[in-house]
Amino acid sequence: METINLLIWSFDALLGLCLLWLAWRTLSAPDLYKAVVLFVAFGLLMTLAWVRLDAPDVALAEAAIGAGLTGALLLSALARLDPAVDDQSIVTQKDNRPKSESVQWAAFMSLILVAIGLGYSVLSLPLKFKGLSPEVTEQLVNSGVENPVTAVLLNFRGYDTLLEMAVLLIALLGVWSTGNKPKYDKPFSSPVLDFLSRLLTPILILVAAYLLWVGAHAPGGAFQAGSILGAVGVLLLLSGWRLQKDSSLLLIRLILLAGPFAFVAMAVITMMIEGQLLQYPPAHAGLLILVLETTATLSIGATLAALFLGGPPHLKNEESP
Amino acid sequence: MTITDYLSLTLMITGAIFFLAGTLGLLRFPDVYTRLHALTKADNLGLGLIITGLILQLESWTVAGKLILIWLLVLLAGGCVAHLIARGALQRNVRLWKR
Amino acid sequence: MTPTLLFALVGIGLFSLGLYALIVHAHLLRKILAINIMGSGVFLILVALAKRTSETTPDPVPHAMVITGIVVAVSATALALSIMLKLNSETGCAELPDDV
Amino acid sequence: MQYFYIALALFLLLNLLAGMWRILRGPSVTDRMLAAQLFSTTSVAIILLLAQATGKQHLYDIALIFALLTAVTAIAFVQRAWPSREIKHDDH
Repeated sequence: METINLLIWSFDALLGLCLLWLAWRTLSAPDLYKAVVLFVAFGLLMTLAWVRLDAPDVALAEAAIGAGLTGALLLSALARLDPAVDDQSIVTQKDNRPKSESVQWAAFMSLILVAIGLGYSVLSLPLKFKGLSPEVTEQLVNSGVENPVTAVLLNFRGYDTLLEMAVLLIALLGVWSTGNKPKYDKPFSSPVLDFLSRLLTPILILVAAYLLWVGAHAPGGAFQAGSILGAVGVLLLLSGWRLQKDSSLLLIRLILLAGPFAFVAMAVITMMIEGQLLQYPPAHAGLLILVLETTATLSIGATLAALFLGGPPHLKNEESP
Repeated sequence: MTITDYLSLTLMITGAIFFLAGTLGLLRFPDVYTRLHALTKADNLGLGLIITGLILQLESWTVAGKLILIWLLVLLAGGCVAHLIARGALQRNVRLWKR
Repeated sequence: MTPTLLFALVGIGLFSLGLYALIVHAHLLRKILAINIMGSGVFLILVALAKRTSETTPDPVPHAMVITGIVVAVSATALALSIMLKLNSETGCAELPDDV
Repeated sequence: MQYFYIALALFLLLNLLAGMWRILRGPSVTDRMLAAQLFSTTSVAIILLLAQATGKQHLYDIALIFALLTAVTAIAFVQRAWPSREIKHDDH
């Protein structure tokens, strides 16, 4: 038993050191491309940390977003920086204008103080603490689902998720209002890429549906499934997929709005029936949560893909020079 | 320890050796193409061996199916990505290593 | 040292590193990465402290908050990158003017 | 056996740490991307081993998502972020 504990402890310690070291290199590497790749690796290791901390729901979300979205977002933003010198833009995107030395020292010293203060406050917390888990366990039977994290997200603190949908929509509106042109890739750039995206897309959609369904009683749920749908969108955009019809433009906008709209409608209805914002009648809670989660999944997926596109989508034939 | 245990132990250790070989190749080989070759082949085989070792220890066949699915997906994605990277490198005139 | 404490301390380290880089570096992409790393540090502290309940089931409320946080972080990153690209196409550089 | 799973996971983590050297050193952008691919395959193996060691079945889903999505970052690199001519050549 002792050896096992020692092994587990050394795994955790090594993982923690790797995380700190990767973060430090990400923030200090002079080449921005290197910083982005290091950050992607950092995200992968964060998933391992969530696994070690018994947070499988968080690990699923981090895996879907860290592997599918963050890297693609950062890499394509890096490629679009400074298009005037397109060939050399990536390799020479250097960040070599640090602040003056006195500012650096002042920042360093005050940050050491901040870290010591935070460390002291964490170490002074009691090692055993119940938190809110007794309350959650007690009310879980009334929530309509068996996975406590889904119960918290969709039932007990449903207003959090309502506001989250609003935040996603606002972020998207912000991106659209910067007036950047959406970036499309050339289709058919490689038969292998075409094959890969055709094969992965249905599997990914199936896995998203599985995670949405399984979220009621095991790790999974709307956010994880939505992130996977977002990654599907990114994959399709990268392999040169475009909208073909006028009606699909409208459809995309409707899907973007469906999640926030469903949440607000549900909030108003439950307010009228039960007298409380997003308090479901326990008999129908499971079904209502599933409906909300499904619309939320679709909206989150569409929003994340649209965020990656970087501008309001338009049709193939409306190509502006 | 039963025979199955020993067998899966052997498989997993061999898998780990393949992972080590892949990393060594990534660190020691002279150009992009050879590194790509070492990484994709060795790591995917290593993962396959570790997964086979794990399957021998499982009781349920559904989980075994999921593990095989994971391996097939990694193989497929790894192979396609390796092709795309190698093709891109050739198109961009990345030099081939010559002795 | 328990894993809880270990990862909470790592989280503090990540937060401080990120904050330092946010102050010191001028390039906006670097600042965006720094904010993301600060966020990861905060998430790590929250989830590590949630594990204090018992060995089997951690407190689900911080987990739910962190999942929300991860999705908000990625959408905020997308917005920030988009604003950075706009600034870049208007002014040709990706740094904010220093008015100290 | 549990002892062995954790030991193997630790070994793979060390392996990953060695691969990090390639991200840091480069020399070309492609090499860094390759090292990131190494990270994802190794992480899948580590997660599977941890799942077996702790007996938590739902961890397989995380490995499945990794297996499905790691291609996306690499495709983003190939399609967008790759300079049309490599500036830095290999120095061997």
